[in-house]
Amino acid sequence: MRSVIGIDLGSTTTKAVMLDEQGETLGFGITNSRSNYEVACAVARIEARTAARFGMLERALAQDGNARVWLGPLRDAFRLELFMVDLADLRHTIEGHLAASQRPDRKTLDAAAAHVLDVIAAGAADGFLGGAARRSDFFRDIAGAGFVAEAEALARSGRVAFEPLVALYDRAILDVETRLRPRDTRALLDRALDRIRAMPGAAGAADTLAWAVAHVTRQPIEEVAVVGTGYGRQTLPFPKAAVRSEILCHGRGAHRVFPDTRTVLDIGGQDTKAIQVDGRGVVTSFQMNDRCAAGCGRYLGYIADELGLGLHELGPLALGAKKAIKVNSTCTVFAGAELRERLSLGQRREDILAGLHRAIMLRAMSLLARSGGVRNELTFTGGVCKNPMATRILRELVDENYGADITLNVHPDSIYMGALGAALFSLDDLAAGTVPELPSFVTSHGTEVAS
Amino acid sequence: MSTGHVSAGIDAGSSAIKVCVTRSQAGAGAEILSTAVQRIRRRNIGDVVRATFDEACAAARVEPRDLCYVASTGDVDAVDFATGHLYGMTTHARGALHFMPDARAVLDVGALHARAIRMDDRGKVLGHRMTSQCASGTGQFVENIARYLGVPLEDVGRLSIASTEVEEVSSVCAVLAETDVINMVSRGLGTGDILRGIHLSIAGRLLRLLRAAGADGVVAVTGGLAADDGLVACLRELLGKEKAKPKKPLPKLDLRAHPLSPLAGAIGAAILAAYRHDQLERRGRTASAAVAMEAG
Amino acid sequence: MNDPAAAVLERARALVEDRKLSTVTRWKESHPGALAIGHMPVYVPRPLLEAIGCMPVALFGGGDAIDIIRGDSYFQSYICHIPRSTVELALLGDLSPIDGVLFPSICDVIRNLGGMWRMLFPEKYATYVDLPQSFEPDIGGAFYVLEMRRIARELAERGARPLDPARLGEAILRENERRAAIAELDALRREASWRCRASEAYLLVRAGGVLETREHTALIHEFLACARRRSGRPVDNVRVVLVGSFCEQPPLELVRALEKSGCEIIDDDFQLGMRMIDGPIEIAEGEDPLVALSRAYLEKGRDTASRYIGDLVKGAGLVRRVRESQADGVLFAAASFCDPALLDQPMLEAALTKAGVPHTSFKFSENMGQFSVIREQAGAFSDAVKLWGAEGAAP
Amino acid sequence: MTEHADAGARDQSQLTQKRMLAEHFDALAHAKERGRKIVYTFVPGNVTELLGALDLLPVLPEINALQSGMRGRSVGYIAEAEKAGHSKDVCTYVKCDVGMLRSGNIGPTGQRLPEPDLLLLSYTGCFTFMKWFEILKQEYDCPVVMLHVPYQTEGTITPEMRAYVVSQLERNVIPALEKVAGRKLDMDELARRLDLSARAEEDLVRVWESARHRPSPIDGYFGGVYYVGPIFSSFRGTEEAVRYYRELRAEVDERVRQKKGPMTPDGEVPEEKYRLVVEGPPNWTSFHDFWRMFSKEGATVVSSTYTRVGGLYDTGFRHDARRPLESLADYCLGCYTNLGLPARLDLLERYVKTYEADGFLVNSVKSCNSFSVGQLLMLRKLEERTGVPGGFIESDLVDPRYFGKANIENRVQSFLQMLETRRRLGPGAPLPERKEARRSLPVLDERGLP
Ligand SMILES: Nc1ncnc2c1ncn2[C@@H]1O[C@H](COP(=O)(O)OP(=O)(O)O)[C@@H](O)[C@H]1O
Ligand SMILES: Nc1ncnc2c1ncn2[C@@H]1O[C@H](COP(=O)(O)OP(=O)(O)O)[C@@H](O)[C@H]1O
Ligand code: SF4
Ligand code: SF4
Ligand code: SF4
Repeated sequence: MRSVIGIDLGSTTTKAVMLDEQGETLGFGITNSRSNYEVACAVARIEARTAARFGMLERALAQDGNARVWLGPLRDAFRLELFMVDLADLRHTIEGHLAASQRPDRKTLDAAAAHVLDVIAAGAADGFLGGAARRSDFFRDIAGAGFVAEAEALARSGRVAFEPLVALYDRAILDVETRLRPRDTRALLDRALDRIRAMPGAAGAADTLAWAVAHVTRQPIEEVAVVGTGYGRQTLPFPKAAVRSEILCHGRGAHRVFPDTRTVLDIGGQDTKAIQVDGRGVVTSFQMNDRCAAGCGRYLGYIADELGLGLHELGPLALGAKKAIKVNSTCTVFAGAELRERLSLGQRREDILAGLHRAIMLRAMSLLARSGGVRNELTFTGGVCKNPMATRILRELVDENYGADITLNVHPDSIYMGALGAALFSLDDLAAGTVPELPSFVTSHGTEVAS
Repeated sequence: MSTGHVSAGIDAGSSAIKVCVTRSQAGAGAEILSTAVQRIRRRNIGDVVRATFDEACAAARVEPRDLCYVASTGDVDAVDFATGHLYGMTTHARGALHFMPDARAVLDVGALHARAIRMDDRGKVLGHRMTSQCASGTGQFVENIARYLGVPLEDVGRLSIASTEVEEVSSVCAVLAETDVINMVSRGLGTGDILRGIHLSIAGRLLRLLRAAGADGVVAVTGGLAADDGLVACLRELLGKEKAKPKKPLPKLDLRAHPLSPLAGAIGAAILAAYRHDQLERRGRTASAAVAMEAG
Repeated sequence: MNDPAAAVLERARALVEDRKLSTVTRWKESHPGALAIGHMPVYVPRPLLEAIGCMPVALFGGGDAIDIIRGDSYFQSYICHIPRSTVELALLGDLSPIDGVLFPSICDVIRNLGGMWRMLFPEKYATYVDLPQSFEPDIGGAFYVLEMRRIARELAERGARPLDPARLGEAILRENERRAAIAELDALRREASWRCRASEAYLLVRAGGVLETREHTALIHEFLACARRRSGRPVDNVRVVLVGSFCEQPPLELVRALEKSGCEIIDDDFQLGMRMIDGPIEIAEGEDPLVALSRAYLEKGRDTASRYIGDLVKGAGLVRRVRESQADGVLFAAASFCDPALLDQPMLEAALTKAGVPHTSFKFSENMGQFSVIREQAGAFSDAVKLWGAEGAAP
Repeated sequence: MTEHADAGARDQSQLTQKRMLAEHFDALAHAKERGRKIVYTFVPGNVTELLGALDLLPVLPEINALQSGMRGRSVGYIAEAEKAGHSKDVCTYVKCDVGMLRSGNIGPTGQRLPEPDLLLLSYTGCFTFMKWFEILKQEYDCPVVMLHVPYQTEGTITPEMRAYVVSQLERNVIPALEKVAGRKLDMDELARRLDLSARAEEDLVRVWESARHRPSPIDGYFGGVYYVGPIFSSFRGTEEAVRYYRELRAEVDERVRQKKGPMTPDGEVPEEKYRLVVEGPPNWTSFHDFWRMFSKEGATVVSSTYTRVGGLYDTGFRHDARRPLESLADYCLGCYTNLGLPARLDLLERYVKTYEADGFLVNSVKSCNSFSVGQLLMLRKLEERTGVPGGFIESDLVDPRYFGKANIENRVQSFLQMLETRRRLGPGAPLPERKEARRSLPVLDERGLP
């Protein structure tokens, strides 16, 4: 199958969208951004390919309702297998670091780390199988949370110091994340199948599933055009001709999903963009913050850290506010301090959170206004649109300022709009016969082994 | 009680509470009886203030009621039992003078602020410059980066000093600078080199503050970041590299940190407390009147 | 504690916080067909408006009461705050009782805002008041008289009464009474600042922006009567003059924060327009009151940043004010990005330094809510004066 | 061969200008010893013909500031001024000038600038001018004369305004100038100079209008700032200026004949891909980098408003020897920043339409409230009126701290890519996607799996 890919390298997450030649979505992929841009792009792309495979599986099993109900568990098992591979790499890396170190407490640390990793590995299945909910899907987050929890437990027993133990993880995860390892999708799926087979009641469906896996993984997916976008475009691992302005991509992507939208608001980790598009999805004007990251997504990240919460828990907590306390500084770095100060003044946590959310949405509103206001429909994209408090405040502010008849679109996949726009641009390139050279992380295969 | 004024200073900062108890003759010839520091760490500020204060009093073997004057500094609202309040620049200037009598300027860098203060030989503030509302030159910035790199604060200075290759951080913004840091990690740069880059970037900003404040001569580095020798080393390094115009030589600066530097605010407050007590007494007002008056 | 002035201050505060201009609406209801004309700070000839049957309404921005959303979309980040909040208020409909706005020539921001106003609200009257920078009666004075006639004429076309010298004479008298009342208020602050604090004077003078002159005068008199009954005693504070050629007003909380940090503000130029002319506007025997109004501006206008100083010495006026009010020092408080104030400041600072008057400076914006930095600064200033006594005042 | 000849031809007018400037600065450097008197004044509202008729030499601090910016000196000068207490927030031209003064007042040619004998405060279209000369007055012990030019709120000049300016010229400015010059003004000489002005102005207007051609033979912004050099500064009303503009016009005509685009620092623009109108002054510290962001993408500026700050001629105004003081007054009143915003908008609309621009761009400079306040509204209104898309970038005149190269480049490129996409699709062209699916994308779970 021939396909095109759009990749959006964000400051927090890297997203990929794969389309077929008719513009149909094949798969979405996401991973956390990291210091090696090339690896981030490659992983997002592999994730999109994996998603495409699952899409094909679903189509292959369209007729077989019995087998299809096992697709969900298969996916969970696949994720689990993937996690185990990464965990093994983490273990290996930590061992390597310790072996090279001269620390006198090397042996103790080694044993402690091994214990921690054993516990994580033993508990992994529970975290993935049976539809368990996870705070995050990124290896860094899952493994990190587990490591810190176990390390704390160990440290409490007094046998090992907490800081140096956790430092091991902090150091190793950087290596793990920036190393590009091939993903043998077929092998992972086979192992996942083995897990399914062992599940009660799966016996009948397992053979059908196995057939579908074998069938689907034999089909080649060829990427014929790639366009990249994202922050720090100068350093993207793409040839120059394959890079499009993120603003154009976000506008185009959002318009594709919501063809009536004329205004797009994107709040990512480090920037906020307000974009106006015409009836064809072409950007007509835009505004973005510069030089200062005040009031962007990272702001919420700091707040979540301060409270020891996951990002996805912040919004729901804030929804419980009785009022929004007026917050003054939107300097991202000061966010934690402001929170602390207000908590110590005895203000309610929810109310402060509401105020902090409101502060960043107010900044976004002024950018929106500056870019030309909200016309008929507003589409909210970027990571922050996953935060229900942010969307609620946006709705209120839009009502107050532009009237309640404005449609506000927030799509579960809004975070992918930039990548989708990039993919659409690459379809254009394909149609115009001006496909730029493919980036090396796509041409140097071996990163995904399917057959 | 033996002779002299026993007084206390409480520096309520945004990340830590610092307390000092001194004995002096109306602020002259001060002797430090005790000091105490507690990080706030998500605790109630009022409680931490009380606990730190009690700790310092116990260590000095004085009863709180025997203190002639308790001066707060830093956050005005954090200490509800102070006799009076003195402002951070005043106390840091005076405190620095106590352990560094030659100092004629102070560079006070805390968790969320940075200020450069020019003063005379009695610690009177003559001029100053400070940052506001932006974290690009403060302790919190270092803390965040250190956390990101997995380095405990105590090691930051050592690692930075040991670095051999520096990497410049280009972003002004502490958040965007983190992205620079990510880039550096990806290029395989060592933790120390990265920290030094951050230190240099902050040092550059601080040096400009000092110059703008018109500092001249010995500069006492105070506040929590004085404990970060990496930053102090970078400040000195940049100082050496400053280019002066041939006709107008820049004033010579001699930057020094002292083990008591992080406590400068509390020390200064304690000393000035005694001075103020005496001043009011001589004007025929009692210290308790000062409580009422300065609260009103 | 029973503060005899509490009630009148509460009224003043309500007037200042009345964003939606309900007093103006009520005035218009009782004066059917009459126009309410808004004006930006600093100075416009308010008696002229009253004389032609209009109610002058001072527009002091939105303060810290409103969230700026649309207003921000018209102004880059490096422009002061008052135009944003003024546009925001207008777009929110809060200025709907206003039939037109005068934009006096204080700076390019206000000037261009006038042009924006015409584009944003084409149905409303808006004009620029080009105050003369030539102070010769038959050049600048003549131009200003023509400028005022033009405004009167244009407003008459929109329903105001034609300009009548007798009525203008009366309006000027009323204005003089108000000025006398404000002068009395200022004197009280200087002599007994615990009877009238700066934050109170701020409210009382600013309330006049939405009152008829006579009512405003009465309000101040009422306060004065109450304030004189106040008990209390001097506080251990430093006496300062606060300058900044305000157009954008600092939030009341800032004034309070300064007081709390030990600075007693005994003279200021908040709502400068109300004090722009020193002393009464005198009408000479047989003189056209319009010429008198123009002459007062030429001859008695304060040497504030928006006026060309001609051959005067920059800062001499400020030094005189400091001496007269026996202040210990000067606080410069300019709105961020305020060109007139900030360009003037180094010249004034030089004059103060020369005269041995201590001073410090900071910037604010009308919607700021964090005063810690300013408090530190003002606090260090007052500490120095306090701890080192008189010597603190003369380095 | 033609390439070569052409570069040479272009160089000709540039060389001429260079020589003129060198001579002028030389005259300034030796003014005191030659007994010539110096008047400092501003570009907008400068009454050069009057000065020339009295043999007074003008110094224009704004020009010095921009030159300092181009030569990389402004950073130090601004720092110097800020150290002396000038705010970070105010116009950097002023600070650059104050800093230069404090660093020895060395002009762009490396020669020392003479001190003023008079400060002629032509208060036209900018509030800061007044403060600027108040500041200079403290530095130099010399008289100041104010020429208050009222603002054209309505975009029209009323008889009252004109009379006010004329009376100031007659009663204040001319006597002050005569006093410095030590002689009476010769009205015939003034008239002669006004005539010369009108002739140069005529040629300059032709140069502006050449941009109607495709490709445009000139860049009316980056190139334009060079074209206005002589007429904005000290040369209006001189024979040299007349010669320069005649030469320039001939060169431009030749480019039109050869169907050539404008010359840039990197040579000729190979293909005119975008035609732009620009509002707002340029950045001087990275002037060439800034220009390159456009020229390398094939974007030519066909008209700009910045090149009208020192006089607006393409709406018909000419200096007029028959009504000398009145026409000087009208000139002062007519400078671009002295126009009310609605009139500025009309002018921009006219440029967009006349020169068939594909887009217009606002470069909003932090320094200049006179220019900047209202630009965002103008942008929106202009889009509404013309249907042509607008772009917005922010920088500063001579403070490099506010020229974020990567950021500006990102915006410029996004803007040009946007024009390109629009052009490719054409107005009302069919939608780009073959399957413009109205349906939503499949709903995915958190992991991005369908
Ligand atoms: N599950 C979630 N719930 C709420 N907010 C989220 C979630 N995931 C990400 N975010 C927010 O989105 C931001 C990242 O947005 P993203 O668009 O991925 O940024 P970028 O494009 O810069 O990588 C985070 O800083 C965070 O504030
Ligand atoms: N040993 C250390 N090395 C480096 N930095 C330190 C050290 N100890 C404290 N700090 C820094 O000092 C800051 C606290 O300074 P402090 O003056 O106490 O601030 P505040 O008065 O605002 O609480 C912290 O942000 C931290 O970064
Ligand atoms: S540190 Fe804070 S205020 Fe400073 S530039 Fe960054 S986000 Fe903005
Ligand atoms: S605050 Fe200053 S700059 Fe702003 S409008 Fe008023 S006078 Fe002008
Ligand atoms: S504000 Fe603008 S017009 Fe005025 S001097 Fe500065 S740059 Fe020139």
